[in-house]
Amino acid sequence: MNTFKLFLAGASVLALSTSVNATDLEVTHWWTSGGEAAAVAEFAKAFDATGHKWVDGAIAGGGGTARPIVVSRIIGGDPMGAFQFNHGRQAEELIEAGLLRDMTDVAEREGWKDIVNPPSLLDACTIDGRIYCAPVNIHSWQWVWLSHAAFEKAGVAVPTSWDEFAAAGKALRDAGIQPLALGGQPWQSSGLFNVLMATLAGPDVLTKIYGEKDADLAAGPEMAKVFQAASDARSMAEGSNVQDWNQATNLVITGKAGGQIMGDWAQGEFAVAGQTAGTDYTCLPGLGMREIISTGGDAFYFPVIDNAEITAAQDVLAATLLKPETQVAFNLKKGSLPIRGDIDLSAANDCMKEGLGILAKGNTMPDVNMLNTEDTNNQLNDLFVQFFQDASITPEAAQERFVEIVRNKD
Amino acid sequence: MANPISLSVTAAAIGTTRAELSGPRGARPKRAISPRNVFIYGTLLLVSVYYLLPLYVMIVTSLKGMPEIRLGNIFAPPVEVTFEPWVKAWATACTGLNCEGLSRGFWNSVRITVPSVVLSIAIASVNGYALANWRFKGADFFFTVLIFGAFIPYQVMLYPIVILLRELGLFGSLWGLVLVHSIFGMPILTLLFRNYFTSVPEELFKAARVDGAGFWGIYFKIMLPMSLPIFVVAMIIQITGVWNDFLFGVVYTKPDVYPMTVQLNNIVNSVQGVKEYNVNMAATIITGLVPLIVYFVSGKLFVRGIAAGAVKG
Amino acid sequence: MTSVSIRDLTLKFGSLEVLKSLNLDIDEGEFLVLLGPSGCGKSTLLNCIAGLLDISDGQIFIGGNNVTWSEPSERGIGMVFQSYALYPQMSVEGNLAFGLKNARMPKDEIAKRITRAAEVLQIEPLLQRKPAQLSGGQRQRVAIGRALVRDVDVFLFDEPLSNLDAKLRAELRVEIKRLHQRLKNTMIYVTHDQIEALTLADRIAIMRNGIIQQLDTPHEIYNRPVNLYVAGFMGSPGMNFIEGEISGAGDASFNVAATQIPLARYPFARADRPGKAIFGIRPEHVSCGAAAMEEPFSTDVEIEVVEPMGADTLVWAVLDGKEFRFRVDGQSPLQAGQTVRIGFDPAKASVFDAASELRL
Amino acid sequence: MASERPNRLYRNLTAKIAAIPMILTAVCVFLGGTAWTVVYSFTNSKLLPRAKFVGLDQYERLWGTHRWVVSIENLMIYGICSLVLSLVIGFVLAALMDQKIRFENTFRTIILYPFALSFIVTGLVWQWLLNPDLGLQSVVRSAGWVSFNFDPLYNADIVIFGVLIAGIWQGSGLIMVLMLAGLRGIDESIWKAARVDGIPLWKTYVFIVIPMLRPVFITTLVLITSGIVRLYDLIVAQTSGGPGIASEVPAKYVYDYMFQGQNLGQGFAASTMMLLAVLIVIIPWAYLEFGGKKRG
Repeated sequence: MNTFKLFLAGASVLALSTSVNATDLEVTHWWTSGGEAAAVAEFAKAFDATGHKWVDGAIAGGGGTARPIVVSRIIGGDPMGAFQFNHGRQAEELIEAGLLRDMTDVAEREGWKDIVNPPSLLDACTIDGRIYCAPVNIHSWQWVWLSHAAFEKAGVAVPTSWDEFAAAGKALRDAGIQPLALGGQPWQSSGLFNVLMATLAGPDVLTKIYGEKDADLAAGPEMAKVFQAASDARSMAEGSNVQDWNQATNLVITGKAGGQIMGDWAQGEFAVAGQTAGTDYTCLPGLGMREIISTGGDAFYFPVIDNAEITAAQDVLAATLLKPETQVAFNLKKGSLPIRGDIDLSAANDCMKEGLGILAKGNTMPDVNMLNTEDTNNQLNDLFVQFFQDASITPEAAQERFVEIVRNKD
Repeated sequence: MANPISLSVTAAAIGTTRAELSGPRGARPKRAISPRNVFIYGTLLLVSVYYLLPLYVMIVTSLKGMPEIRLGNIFAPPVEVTFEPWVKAWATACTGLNCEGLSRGFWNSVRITVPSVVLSIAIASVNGYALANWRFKGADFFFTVLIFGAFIPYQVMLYPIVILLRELGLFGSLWGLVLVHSIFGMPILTLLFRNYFTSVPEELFKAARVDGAGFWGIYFKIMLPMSLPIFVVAMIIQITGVWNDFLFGVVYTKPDVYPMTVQLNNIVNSVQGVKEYNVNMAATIITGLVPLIVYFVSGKLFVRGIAAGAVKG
Repeated sequence: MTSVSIRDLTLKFGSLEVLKSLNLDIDEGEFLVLLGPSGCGKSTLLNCIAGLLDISDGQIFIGGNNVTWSEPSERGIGMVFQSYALYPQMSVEGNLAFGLKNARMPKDEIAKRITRAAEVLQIEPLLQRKPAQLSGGQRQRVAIGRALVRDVDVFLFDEPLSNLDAKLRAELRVEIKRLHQRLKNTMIYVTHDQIEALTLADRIAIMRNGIIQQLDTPHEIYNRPVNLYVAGFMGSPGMNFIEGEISGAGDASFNVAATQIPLARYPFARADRPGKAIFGIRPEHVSCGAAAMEEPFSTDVEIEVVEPMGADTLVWAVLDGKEFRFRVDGQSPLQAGQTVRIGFDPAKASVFDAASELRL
Repeated sequence: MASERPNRLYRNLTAKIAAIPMILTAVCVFLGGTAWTVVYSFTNSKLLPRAKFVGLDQYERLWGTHRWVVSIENLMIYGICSLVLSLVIGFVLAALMDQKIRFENTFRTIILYPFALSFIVTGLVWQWLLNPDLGLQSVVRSAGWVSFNFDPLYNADIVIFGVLIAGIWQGSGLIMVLMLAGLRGIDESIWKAARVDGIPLWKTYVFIVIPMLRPVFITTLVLITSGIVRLYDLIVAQTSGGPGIASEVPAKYVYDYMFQGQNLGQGFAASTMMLLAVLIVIIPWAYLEFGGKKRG
């Protein structure tokens, strides 16, 4: 049966690619850093191989810049062929308004239900039993990246957990090294905090607070500890003076900073810089505190376009994105985990393998994007970017405002 | 008729006041270095440094290699002049998979600016002419609304215009952006043209009507030929305005038709490892080059234009 | 035959009535001057006749046609403006031809008319020049030429000489008069200069606040002003006004303080003689010294200021504590502080009712 | 011969037809768009506009939001400083330029050229100049003054002044030119009279010239103010609102919430507040400028 399905899918792809002469499909994404651009090139290559043409619509400046452009173009009636979002609630309303295509047919033909692992990824694409997006990778936030060179210079052993890292902060600072690198963009600050919350207080706390709006929990002592840790992180991050996340990563790569808390996409930067995990840098999933990773990630959505050729090309793209070979090539470059468990990733480096191991054990948690609307995320961004940049805000005051946001979230 | 009395008085004056000859006489001496001049030129020179410094730093930085930038002083002239950053900024800097540098944005900006300038000036000049010379009922009201529009924060209009462009089927296209520029350029240009046409003697307009010229006849045969200066001024205002726009470019277009400012912001923010300040500065200069050239070439007219456009209410 | 006829013309700007139910008939070939201070509505009236302003009520006829709603170019008029209103980017020839081209006249006809107009106005050598290259006088000639080529029955002049210096103004004034005598068109001429009005007009209409005060020949207007306003407006220096009372029925006299001016020779226009009145006498109707003794009325005045003006001398004196001006010969040896005898003929005077300000 | 009385509507018909683009813009875009935004600011629209009215909820949240308050504060600081500095610098420079100096054209060109540059370019240049590791600060430090501290873009307390430096750099030339045009419009005899009367130069400026320049001051005031409210590009290019939210401004708040935060209602509410602020400035000006003399 499975082979038959595959055959059908293959046939349809073939049929489409032969009957339709190279349709240009504009794909919008915000992957513009070195590692990201290399990864997206793999998608483009795979898609171009089907006889169509990937028209790259990269938007620099991260999701915050790109999402508004995507949304306004769709609302403005000039949608692109496909676009990348973090799957979760970001596209909710667009789907409800019927602006995005129902990709269930492709999903069934390709048997996504069987191959996507963990299945929660597909759930994030599903509304009322219909599938609206094609997940392409798993990104987890809960990593800290540590520079061997920096710790060597400070004369401290490379930490194995957040607590050790925090303790080494002073030694790093004394050695003239920036203990923690943190970019100035708001999402990095709130991301850092969410990681601390998930690893120090535990994923359940995060799910309860964001998923169930548990304001009492948010105001409780467990969270107070997280805020205290955030305050420590703040003093370690003081003086980063960079804006983009990959500039911060670069500080780690060059040994100017001790470490950075950043999602697994940072790995791509290390790879581009030619560094090896274990010898040049160390990665600690779950900050070495708790073996847990979130299963957020990127997914492609396909706006409704009244043009049979484009629709056909969209189908082809959706299918191509989840093909095993595409998945391997893409995720190796991107540093993210593939969304199917049935492919060989022997080429992956140590960090990735660690992630795969955790994934296999099922120690996963939902991504913040699946629990929060962008509105809430935006409020969190505002709160934490201010918190991390302004030492005069006490953890208590920040917690108070945090509770307020949780209480009023939708 | 010579007056003998006044003649004799003059003669007496010459005879008696020998002492006065040593007093001030002739042109008052001018000192090149007076406290006043030191103050004026000193201040102006100091101020000029403040205004010129960024341009200087931009140019110097864009001609250096990255190692030199990291080590050196931003004000130091380049030790080794390299044009590579310029080449990269123009032709190969990447945003995502597009590694065409600013070149594409440049041509987009040209394709956006030219029709925007033509269309907005055509509409605004006719508006100004109709308002100045053909006051019809309600004209004052519409004009007031239009001027009010000049002060509405763009943010208020962002979303309604998304809807408007969607309804017109122009969203994301170059023509959509042209329309947006024409709409937002209309208030200030209309004001400019109205003020200008109002200052044209009304009798000229009356004479033309007696001569049997109609609305378009007067516009094309009388008003247009005599208002070339104001058209140039409007062009300068509009070229720099459209070229420098960022917000509309980012909201109402797609990557294919991104204007240069948006592309510049993309390139500068697409950091691959470390920021390449030299490329960024080269890109910045290239982006600013068109309005700068327009400004330098037009010189006085530009000055007269913004003064004329703004001083008269 | 009537050339231009205006019936009950009213013009309002919002609630402001600029012209009030105005009636005016102008004969063919007549030279009519609209005279008045600025803001009296004279230019507005001209613009209404030209069709450059939409009127609120009433009718306008030109050459027997009702042109109330016609376009300016359809009314058979030519117009000359104060600022010349030459199209700066066109040559003189272009300026002259513009209206004709708009009327789609054949080229040779245009050329013919331009040649003729240029000949009449002696501007042939200027035809290829731009207005900026012309002197003020030349520009105004071209402006007149533009009206001329249209070959219309009615010429409208809107203060055409105001922008010129005094000497040129006098020259062109004569030229316009000559032109009128030669062409015999109807001409309506707006000015605030009474010399222009007096020298050019067949009839003058004196306007004030949108109302025609008096419409008459220059001679009548000068010598028999219908009211105090017209009397005061015409003449420079203005008429002397003396407030007082009229007494007596048959052999009436005008009494002011101790002075009595006999009015026996005054041609009263009306029968009623109210008490309070204003007596007006023009400075040039006053004689002085020996001649004064021969006038029906004479009195002594003290001289305050003497203003020699070349051809004549204006003397400011005091009569019964009031200022009194009179004109004497330019060679007169009068000096300030002197007391002289002056006299005049009350028949040349104007007497007005103090209340209604109308001529008695 | 009298023709039909023309319909009022057809009077100046061509002029009316020619004005259609203007009328459409004025009514549909400016009035309609504004009204639309104001109306939807009372809804709970998220990603897409929805006519579900929630009263003043959005406004309550707006004024309860820390970032909005910071934005308003920043705008006030930036606004007042840039207003005062622009006017003072613009006027002083114009007065200097008006002293019949040599090289006037050169100086004017130098002072005005930044105006031809976009805010994006301005922001990027000044970001580079104020970069603490490579820019001004490091240059001064390497010149010997080691304790020299000038890092406005990384110091939340003074970041808005870093933006101010760039804003003044870009915009003061225009103010100078406007002022200069105003000064040149002053009757020469005023200067002569003041000189004959022996009034000191500064007194002539303060007590005679500045009052005479009132219209120019008002115009520049309005220009600067409307520009201040729109402040957006410069922030995006120079600081992205950072560090933290220390250099956020209302226009950016609107953009971020409307498009990024997918909360249109909030964005509309914020933009309505901006509109209100502009109206507070514009209406008195319009009243002064146009109210007095009805019909030019």
